[in-house]
Amino acid sequence: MISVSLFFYFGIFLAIVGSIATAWGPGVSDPVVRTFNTEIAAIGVCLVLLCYNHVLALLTLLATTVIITLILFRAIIRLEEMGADV
Amino acid sequence: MLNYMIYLITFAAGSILGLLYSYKQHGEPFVAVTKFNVPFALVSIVGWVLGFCSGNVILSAIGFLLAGFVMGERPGYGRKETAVGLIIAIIVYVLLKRPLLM
Amino acid sequence: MFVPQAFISMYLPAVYAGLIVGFIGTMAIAINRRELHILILTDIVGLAMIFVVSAVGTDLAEALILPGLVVELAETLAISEILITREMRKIEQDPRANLTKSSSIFPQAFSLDMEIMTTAPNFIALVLIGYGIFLTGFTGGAVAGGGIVLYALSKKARGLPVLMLDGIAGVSGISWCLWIIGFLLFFVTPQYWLLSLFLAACGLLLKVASKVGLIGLLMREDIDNE
Amino acid sequence: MDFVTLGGNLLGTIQLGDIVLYLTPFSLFLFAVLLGFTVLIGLSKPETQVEATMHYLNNTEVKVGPKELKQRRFLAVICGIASAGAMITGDLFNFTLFMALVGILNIGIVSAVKQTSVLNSAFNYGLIAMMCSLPLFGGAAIILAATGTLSLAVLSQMPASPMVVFGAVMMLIGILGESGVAPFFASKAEMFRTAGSPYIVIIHLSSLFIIVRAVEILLLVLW
Amino acid sequence: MRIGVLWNKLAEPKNIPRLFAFSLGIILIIGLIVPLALNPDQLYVRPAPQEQVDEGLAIAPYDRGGVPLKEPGNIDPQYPENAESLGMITGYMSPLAQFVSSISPYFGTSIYSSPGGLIDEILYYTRGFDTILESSILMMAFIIASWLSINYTMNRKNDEDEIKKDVKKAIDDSNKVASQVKANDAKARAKQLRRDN
Amino acid sequence: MAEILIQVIIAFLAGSLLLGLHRKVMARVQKRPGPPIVQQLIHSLKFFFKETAFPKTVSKVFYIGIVFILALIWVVGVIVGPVAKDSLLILFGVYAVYKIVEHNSGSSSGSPYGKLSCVRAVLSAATELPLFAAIVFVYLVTGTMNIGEIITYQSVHGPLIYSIPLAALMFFMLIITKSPYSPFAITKDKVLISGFETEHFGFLRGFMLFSEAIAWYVLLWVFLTIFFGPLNAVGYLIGMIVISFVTGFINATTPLLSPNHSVMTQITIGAICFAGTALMIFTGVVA
Amino acid sequence: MEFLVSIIAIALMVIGAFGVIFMKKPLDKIIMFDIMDAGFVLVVVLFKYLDVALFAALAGPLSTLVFILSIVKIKEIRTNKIASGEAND
Repeated sequence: MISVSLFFYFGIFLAIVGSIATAWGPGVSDPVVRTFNTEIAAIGVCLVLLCYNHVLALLTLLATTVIITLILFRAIIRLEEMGADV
Repeated sequence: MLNYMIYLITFAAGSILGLLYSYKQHGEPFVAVTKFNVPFALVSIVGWVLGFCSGNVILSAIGFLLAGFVMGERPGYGRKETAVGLIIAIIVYVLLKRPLLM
Repeated sequence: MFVPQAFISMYLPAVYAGLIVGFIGTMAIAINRRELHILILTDIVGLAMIFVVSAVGTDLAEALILPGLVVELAETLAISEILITREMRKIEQDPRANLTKSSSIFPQAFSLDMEIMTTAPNFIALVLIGYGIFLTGFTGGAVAGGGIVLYALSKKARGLPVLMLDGIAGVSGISWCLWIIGFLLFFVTPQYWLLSLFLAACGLLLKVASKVGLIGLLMREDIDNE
Repeated sequence: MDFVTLGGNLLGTIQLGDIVLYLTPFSLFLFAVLLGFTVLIGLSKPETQVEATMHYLNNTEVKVGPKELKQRRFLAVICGIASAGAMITGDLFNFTLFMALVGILNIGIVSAVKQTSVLNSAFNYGLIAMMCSLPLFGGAAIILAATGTLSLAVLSQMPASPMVVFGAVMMLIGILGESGVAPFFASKAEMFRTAGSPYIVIIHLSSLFIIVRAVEILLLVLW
Repeated sequence: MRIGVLWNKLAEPKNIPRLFAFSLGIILIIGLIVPLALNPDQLYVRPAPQEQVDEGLAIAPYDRGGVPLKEPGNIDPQYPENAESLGMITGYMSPLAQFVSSISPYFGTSIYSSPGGLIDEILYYTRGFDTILESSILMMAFIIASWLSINYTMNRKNDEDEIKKDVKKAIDDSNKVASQVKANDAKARAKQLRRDN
Repeated sequence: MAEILIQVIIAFLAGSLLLGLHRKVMARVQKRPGPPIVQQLIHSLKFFFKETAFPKTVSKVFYIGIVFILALIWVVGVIVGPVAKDSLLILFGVYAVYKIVEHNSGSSSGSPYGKLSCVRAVLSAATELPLFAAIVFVYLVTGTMNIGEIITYQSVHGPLIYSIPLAALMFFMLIITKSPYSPFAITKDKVLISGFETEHFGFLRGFMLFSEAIAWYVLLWVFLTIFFGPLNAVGYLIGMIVISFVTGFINATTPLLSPNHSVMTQITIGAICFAGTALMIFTGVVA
Repeated sequence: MEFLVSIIAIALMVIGAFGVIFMKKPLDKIIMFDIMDAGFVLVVVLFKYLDVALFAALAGPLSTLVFILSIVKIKEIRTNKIASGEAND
């Protein structure tokens, strides 16, 4: 038997830590670092979905997280390349 | 509702007629007239009293036509006459309706 | 049938977590001035949404999360594209803001020789696409789309393949129609439910996968061209 | 409160599984107006916008290019259909989805223009539309958790608990943001400073009608 | 600060998302003091977490009963009378899925996500209209993004420098090729000459 | 059918005369003689016989269609309101369409003035919210949205103005907003020539004036009906004249606010009234 | 046994998460992210969803790849900027 609630609370912990890190973590004035930190929160959410047995949602979340990261990085790269100040 | 429509139409028509008539009479630039025009006052009184107190659609319509005629005169004319007509009409209305009110 | 006790006791922590994560995300947006950062932070707000919806803990909740995720992805793409467009137009229209030597409006050539980019993608993409086709639906679309993204990313070619994009748009439009036909069949002739099920599932798969694959083509322009 | 007190007699329903569309005189009126406008949009050509040129005496004409026109007309027609659907839907989650669709279409309609100020406000509105997924879907989910249903016909018969009120408040702020009423008006209003009046009218139309419909829905849920 | 100044700040589009986020955050925090509790009477109820996996069912965690093409599965929608073939989709497994389920008990998710299965029933049948909308949202977002990228952000026709550079490179390349061809030519001729001699 | 026709004619005539009165009152407050009361009516009729021109830049279908929609919408308003005494929500929908039409008649002409007016019409979507809130409170107190039933309720319990005065104030603010030359009339600011009407000439303008008159009548009618209980014709007449007087005074003495200030003022007043009425209802002051 | 694996998985995820937050260099962050991902895959396996674990295992390298590509490109852009004297580090 595995303890579902252990992972459930750990997932919540990870999500909150991840979002705090995204909001006010060290070095988040760099958009790259900020995008990285959202991954932590995403993993937390994944754990919670796992504990709820929302497995299909978990699969989709895993796939979309990668792609959203790709999109955000693309925006960051393009804007840096242009020298835009946003 | 038909009678209200008729009253409104006659009133509007009377106003337009009054406007046309008074522009024919007085072509000068704006003057605030101070003197009291008795014939118009009489028309106004008859009009308002008929309009409010006759209780008959045709008579009321004629009354509103007359009242509108005086009230619709060009700015500066027919103000006092309208006021006198209205006051008297209201007094007559109250007097007529008094038995009912008491 | 009632909800098991485990879900009832999990509801409160999950919803509170969602509210707290949402609060952190929104407050960070409220104090941030830079638009790119706000865009990144809306991701956190989206995660909070998943928390609140999934906390219900029924099959319905799962069915509501699935498309929500894909929608979040799509909106991020559209809005980041608008942000890029805006900045490009700003630079274009302002004659004084000439680009400096090191910056350019369009992606510059860039090459990175990584062993993994020549060997791995074919295999991983094949597995992902195969698995996605087996799954079908939103999930399958996202998974197969991930495979297509990887495959497109690993090809090194310059220039946007407009013809291919048109093809992708056509495929996804047709598959959307398939899906609508499937949906209508469900209610008009319920005896053909198996046919309509396959129409719907495959239509959705094609749609999501082809759309996600587009991202890979766009990305190739930026990250991996030479 | 039920449909009849709010919108007049129930004229009929369209059943699509768990999602049932309701036709009352009120919703039918809104639906018909929206479809009428959509047809008008499909038929009409955009106007030429005349603007004063900075530092010079002549005027410039802002036109909608042929490529841009096709794209914008397509999106505007879809937007009209989507908001018409939102008028007759009888499911809470379905309604929020319609709103999300209208939100993204609103951005799309102005995304192809050249004015940076318009793009700026479209971007900011897009950010709001993305954030709105939390209050909209989350509010619907909280109402679902509290009552166990999403169907408006069932919800309208239920008494409101504090949790339902909280869910409704969340939905309300989502609707306020998505449809851009005060105090969030600025991002949406700036989007209208571009040519193509037939296409941008649908932005305003959809948001206003969604407010109207949202009030009916909130009343149904709360009382 | 005067209220007029504050109001003027609201007219700046850039401030609106932040204002919206702030008010949303306030409402979310208010949610912490509202009594929240899950109503146990829900639709589409699922068993407790890990229950089916622990039982070792082949299609855990999505087993809702039913026999493929024969017997409907057991689900609990809002309006059962509106869905005629209710539960059939939940019970259905494609031949491929049946094969996978016979070889391993650990692939329940994939099996029930391939055509047929519970989520498909909800997504395509009882709440199919939602899915239409969701896929339309997706489609519209992608139409916007791809239109912008094809016509503007990725359209290298606008970039004259780039074209010039490419042309220059092409000329260089062709020059190089031409010189190479010439060199080869000369080499070949030399060889020929040598052989002749 | 005849009933509808009669009511529409009444609405048009009465609305025009009331608007004329409104103008007169404003003029007298500002120590000008002002036009005759019947002038507004003559104007509207006059435009139907003027030559109509179409600017080169317009989006034609919308440009012409919009005025007919505008007129049609307020005819529907008359049908729902004074004729059928149907749901308040439909009237609200009518009002929403009216906003759209206002917006679009501004933008379809291509003129910069119309355009600005159109943008401001979007800004002023805020006026809807107080109107809503007022309708919702009326519903909460009476338990119905049907105007006929609201009248019956008031004949039993007395006019609603005594029980929810703040809701009435919210509705009154809408009337002020819609009255000509009001401090909140940012769409018809004189900076924008005639706002959204700038490019509409001839019979198009005639239709616009026609529907404006009906709109004014319907708004006043709804206000009097849902807040002042069952009234007879004289009651309506006196009420409408009084409201026209009051709005005339207010508009003559207040300056036009800048667009965003106007919006925020409205929303702030609306919010205060909303909070006040909600407090009154939930603390049990109102039965 | 299961308890032990749970502890290991949680430890991996904690180390990974705080590593991602507090490490300075982007490449270190990527490594830490992979550690976190490994912990997550472990949890999925523990929950007996092998197909999900399979996909998670495939998605891990995929995101790593994306990270590396983007980071290298961004680094190049930034060094270019500094070299041309527009931006000073």
